[in-house]
Amino acid sequence: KQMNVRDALNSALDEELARDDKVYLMGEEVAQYDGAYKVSKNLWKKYGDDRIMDTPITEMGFAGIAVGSAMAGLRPVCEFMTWNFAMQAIDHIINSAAKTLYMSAGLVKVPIVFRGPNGAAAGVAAQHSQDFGSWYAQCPGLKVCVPYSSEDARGLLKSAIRDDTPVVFLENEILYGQLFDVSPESLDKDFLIPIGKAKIERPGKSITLVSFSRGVQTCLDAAKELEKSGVDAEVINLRSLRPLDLDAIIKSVKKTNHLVTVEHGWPVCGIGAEISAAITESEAFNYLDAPIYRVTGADVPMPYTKGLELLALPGTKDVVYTVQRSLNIAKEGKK
Amino acid sequence: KQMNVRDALNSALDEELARDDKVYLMGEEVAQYDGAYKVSKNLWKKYGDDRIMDTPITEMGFAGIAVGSAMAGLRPVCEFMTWNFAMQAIDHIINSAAKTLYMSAGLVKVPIVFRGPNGAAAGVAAQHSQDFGSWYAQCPGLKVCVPYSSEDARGLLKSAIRDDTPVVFLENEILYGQLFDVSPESLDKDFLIPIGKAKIERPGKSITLVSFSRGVQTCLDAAKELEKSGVDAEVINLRSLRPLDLDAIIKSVKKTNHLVTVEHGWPVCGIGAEISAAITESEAFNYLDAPIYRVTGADVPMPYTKGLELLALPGTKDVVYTVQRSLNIAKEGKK
Amino acid sequence: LSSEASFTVRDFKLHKLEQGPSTQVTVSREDALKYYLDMVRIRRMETAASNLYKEKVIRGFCHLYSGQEACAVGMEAAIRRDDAVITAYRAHGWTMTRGATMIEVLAELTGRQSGIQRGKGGSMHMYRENFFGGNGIVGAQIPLGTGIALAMKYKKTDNLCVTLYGDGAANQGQVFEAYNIAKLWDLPCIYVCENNGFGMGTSSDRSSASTAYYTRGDYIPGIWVDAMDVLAMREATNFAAAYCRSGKGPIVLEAATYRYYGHSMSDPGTSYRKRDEVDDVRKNRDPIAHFKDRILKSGLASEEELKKIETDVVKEVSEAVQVAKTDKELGPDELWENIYPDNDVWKMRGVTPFEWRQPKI
Amino acid sequence: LSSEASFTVRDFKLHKLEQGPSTQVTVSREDALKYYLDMVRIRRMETAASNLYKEKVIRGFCHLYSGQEACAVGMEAAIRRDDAVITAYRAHGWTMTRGATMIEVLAELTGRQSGIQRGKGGSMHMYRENFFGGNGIVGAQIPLGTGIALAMKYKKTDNLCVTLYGDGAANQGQVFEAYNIAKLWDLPCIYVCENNGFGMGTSSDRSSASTAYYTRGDYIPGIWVDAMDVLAMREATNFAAAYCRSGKGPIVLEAATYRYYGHSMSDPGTSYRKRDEVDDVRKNRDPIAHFKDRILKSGLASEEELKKIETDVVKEVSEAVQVAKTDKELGPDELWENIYPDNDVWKMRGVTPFEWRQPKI
Ligand SMILES: Cc1ncc(C[n+]2csc(CCOP(=O)(O)OP(=O)(O)O)c2C)c(N)n1
Ligand SMILES: Cc1ncc(C[n+]2csc(CCOP(=O)(O)OP(=O)(O)O)c2C)c(N)n1
Ligand SMILES: [Mg+2]
Ligand SMILES: [Mg+2]
Repeated sequence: KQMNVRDALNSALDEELARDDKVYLMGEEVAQYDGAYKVSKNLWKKYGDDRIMDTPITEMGFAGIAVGSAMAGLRPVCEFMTWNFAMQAIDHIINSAAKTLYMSAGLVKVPIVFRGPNGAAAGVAAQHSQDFGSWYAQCPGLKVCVPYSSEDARGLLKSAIRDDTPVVFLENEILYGQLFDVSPESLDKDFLIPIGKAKIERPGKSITLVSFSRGVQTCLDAAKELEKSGVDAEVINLRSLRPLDLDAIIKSVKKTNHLVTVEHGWPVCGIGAEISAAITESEAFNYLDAPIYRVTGADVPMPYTKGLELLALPGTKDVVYTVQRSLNIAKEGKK
Repeated sequence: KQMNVRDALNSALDEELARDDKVYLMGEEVAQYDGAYKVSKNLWKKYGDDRIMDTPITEMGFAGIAVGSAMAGLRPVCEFMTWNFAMQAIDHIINSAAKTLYMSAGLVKVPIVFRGPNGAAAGVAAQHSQDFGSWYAQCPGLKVCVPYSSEDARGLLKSAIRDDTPVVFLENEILYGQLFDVSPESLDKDFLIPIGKAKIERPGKSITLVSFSRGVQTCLDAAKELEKSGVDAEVINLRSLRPLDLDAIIKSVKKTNHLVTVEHGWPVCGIGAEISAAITESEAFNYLDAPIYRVTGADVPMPYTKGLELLALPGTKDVVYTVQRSLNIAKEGKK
Repeated sequence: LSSEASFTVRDFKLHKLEQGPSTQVTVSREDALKYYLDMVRIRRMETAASNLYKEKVIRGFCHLYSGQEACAVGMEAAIRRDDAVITAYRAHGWTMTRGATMIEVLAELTGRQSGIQRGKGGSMHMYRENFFGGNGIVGAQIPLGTGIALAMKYKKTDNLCVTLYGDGAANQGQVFEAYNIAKLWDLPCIYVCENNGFGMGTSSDRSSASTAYYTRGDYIPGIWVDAMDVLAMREATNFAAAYCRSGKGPIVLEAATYRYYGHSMSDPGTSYRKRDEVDDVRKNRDPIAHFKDRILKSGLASEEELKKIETDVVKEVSEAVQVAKTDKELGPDELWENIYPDNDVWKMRGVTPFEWRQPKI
Repeated sequence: LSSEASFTVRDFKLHKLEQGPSTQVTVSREDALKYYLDMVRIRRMETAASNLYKEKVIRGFCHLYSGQEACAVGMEAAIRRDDAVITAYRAHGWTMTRGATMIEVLAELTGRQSGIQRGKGGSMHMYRENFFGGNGIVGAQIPLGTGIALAMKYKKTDNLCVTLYGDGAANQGQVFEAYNIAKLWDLPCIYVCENNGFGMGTSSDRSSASTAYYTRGDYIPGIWVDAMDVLAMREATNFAAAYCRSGKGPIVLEAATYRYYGHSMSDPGTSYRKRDEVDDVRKNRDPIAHFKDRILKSGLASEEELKKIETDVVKEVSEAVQVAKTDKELGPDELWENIYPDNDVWKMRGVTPFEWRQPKI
């Protein structure tokens, strides 16, 4: 059976709303409009105003309200139309949600999920294309999920909603419409993917490719391409950035002795940087036969025009070339 | 001659205000109160309401106003009482300031300095202790300055104010009162430190310690301690996080073959991560005789109580121990 | 033909003002023809943009101004070129009234070199001298505009800044932060809430506890204007501009208008309102048809003259579309331009560790 | 001695309300003694905190509530224990009225184990059942309190949330975002602007274009209250609580009060106001002295009884100070507790790559 990510998220929301009446969804256009990207399709019709709440365009206000309601025992799912707009609310995500359990010495729990599309879509220019993965991954008190496939989306969202920790849930607009095979188990009402465990999307032995969200697709495409020249890449889908499943990466690197990270966000202080540094500090360091390389978005604000946008984001050929460099089999010159 | 960092900043502001009447200072309590930390002492008395503006407690609003005025040709210095509060205004720093030159294809410049104390002070708990270095360092379109000494503070602030780029200027409350030797040149009205060049605070040959802001102090203390056992550490003061002076680090590592990064912020996706990853990708990788290690703040929200606060921040002994591990001279067990 | 004519515009509603703009307005033939032309140019250009979007030549977002033309044209008629304007992402119309060519707007939408930002900004990010965008973040332009007004005052000019936002944006906290500072500091800022009835799919009464947007400045005076009437809009702006220039501080206008298309091109705009509603506005309140009617009835111009304007515009549009479709995109080196001011270039990282932006020398 | 007495409190000012609370209030002897005790406990505790700060036993921030006691005590008297309260960093008084012991507050300030957050939160971050802090970010508690009110309504209780903020905080955009949603959704939230005249060193008229804080909810009704009078505060809260509980939605109270100390302990509080001003308030408007006077004049209690209360409190304070000074701090393992809920522990990084939080098993 196949399902796209949008439907995966929608069904997860639907089931969790049905399961626990403390769960509710709020955000801009999530109710009567079915969601700007239709992720909440039909939920308002089914659950009504009490559970599915359209908010005014006031991210700081409604995110704070969502957090407050979580402190008082509800389990809100707070949708940001995109994560770019969550910058207006980031103080509540960090200072009100992430830090409160600690500041209250365990008294005040904040079981909330902040979710919405993150990173670049197509042709939406500089203000609508930022990837916030590493900012949130930096903050203790949060968990950060980065689903790639429909199963990821379903299983992680359900886990996130049931989690007592504030969870930042970073989706990807381009993946919403993408179809994935889904297993029968994954359709179960209690299908939960543990937050903090990576998934090997493609086992391999020549090199380890680590990525998340849409980057996993880029890696799988590159792996297919590399196969032709006999390179057998292992592709790890992180599924969450915090906890970061270093153990899975270490294990893989011990086998492949080569590591390349792939992400769509900006390079500096990104997830690739963290992985590279942490692996360097780990026991896996001694197993490396080449430097760890990062493939990332270019260090530029996102341009609107198509040709430049393409240059600002990592593609299959960038991953292939970087792998070849790591394995020392790159042809002269550039990819 | 000696000067503390507060006076260094104050004199730099004073001189730049005198030099260019487009320069003005705004923020909470910067005028009549002389600044919450007295950085703007006497400036209101000297320049008056037109140039030194007390704002209401509305970070998003006044930061946006400052950015708008920069677009229209002024050169604001926008003080955040601490950078924690700038989270409420971060959308204007990133989306309105950093990205506008690019989105406008070079038409709209945003010459602004955002400044204030960053990171942990003493006993101010989780919401007032965050280090935002890596978040801002990630964003193209910004420059990020992280002065350590009084000379840094003077020279970098003056450069930042004269720069046509939006500059994030991260000070440290604990350093405000600290005295540093200052050279006669540094007292010149046109003393400018180029943004993007690191400074070797202490030359050495055994190991490279890279840090910024208050972390430089920790490194210098550790270097002194290490000297006793014959370890001659080179201490690099980054001075800015964007541009990041990789060349300086590479050069040093080629000499010392060992690298430890030190910062007070959280570990994940921090500046240490970026340095480690970037050095790994660079020509310096082959010169490393040990893995790059990071010394950082602990991965916890800042606790209030003194004993735990101490454990959450890197100290001299943490740097010393990490250096010993890098050089393979650590005694058994923990520091 | 008459060289000028007078009309009565709809009553203004006033907040904290003893007296408002006059409802008796006069327009010269020359001005009338200019307003008509400018509105028609925007209307036709937006239709062309809509078509280009459907042809997938325009990507991403594309927020059309159709229905709201009288607001930009009426206001532009009452401010000066050295006054400033800032608006949100629904910026095509204002980019034109601020002096951009149709090619510059349409080629920006198609991401081509002759676009006003050479394709780097796209639909939401257009800028020009004294026009500060185009902003994709709902509400962000409001403090920015307030800051531009601050610069006007700081430089001791008598200029002002027109700061526009929608009925949806009107609830954003930063609006109130900006109001407060603008009033405390008496900044010459005309806040304009373009109330087109909806923020995306949410009607104003579902987003706003008070839909009397002209009163929401509380301690700031406000005026409600029928923004489907270019002359009313001009008159209100004249009043507001005089208010600001006299040093009295900010003022709020609520420009009551309507959006014909969906929110952006991906929104059919039909699920949250009735077709009838749109048809009704088009038939009874369309700013262009209404103004055309006035021009003809008052003898300011002949049917033929207006026809001529329209055919000229059709030609202009088709030529601009041609350029917008065929012009080249920027070359790859441009990826690295304009991140920092020109003279300030250092090595920055491309997508792999093996590509770096090279410092120019 | 009388078992109850009646008083006339200062006129309330009303916004968008036909009728307000009554200015004729009655208090029982028992309640009067309780309010007196509670106010004295806060006053004396804050004095102790001030001394501990000067002795450097308390570090960082320390925002005292002295002068504002009647606000917390009066409001607490009119709400229920299962109603919620949230305030800013000036939280010591409210932590007490919500039921914390003096030891819990003072030991939190000194960062010791018997502190209410076992020393993890400090002055600005105290929490208790139905008390949600203590928040160090000016304005952040306002949407949070609104969300707590949402939870009250969602759960179909008739509870409400008291959401407090200062005159400085009253300009924060998120106040207005919260107002708007609270009104749209009719949330049972009492917004209380504790106007103590200053936000740090900035007087309210320099921070706020309108200082009529009780009107700044615009479409939300508001009441100005003399918050130096515990009975006025109680009466206004009774009115506001009934309003909220009846499902009418939010209401705003402006509690006019005064802060005796500087903003935080590092602020002498003298550069932006005259000594005289403080002295004048202490002499003529002090909430405790004023209430004491009423108690005595009306014969609700004798001089001796009040004296006894005071000496009891002195004793309580000195015992609490003793604990706060001598109690132990948490041990190092606690660094890693409460980042995530108990059952959810994974390896996290310490300050060096060689120290990790160990998963408990
Ligand atoms: C901060 C932020 N939140 C949400 C959005 C998504 N968004 C874009 S336009 C819009 C509706 C705005 O409505 P309104 O202010 O009435 O302007 P109009 O589109 O009617 O011109 C929304 C929700 C955004 N761009 N920025
Ligand atoms: C967002 C934010 N900005 C600034 C500060 C610094 N700050 C702390 S308290 C304060 C003054 C607040 O005044 P007011 O709201 O009147 O409360 P009061 O201190 O009088 O109780 C300021 C500016 C902060 N903590 N948070
Ligand atoms: Mg609208
Ligand atoms: Mg105050």
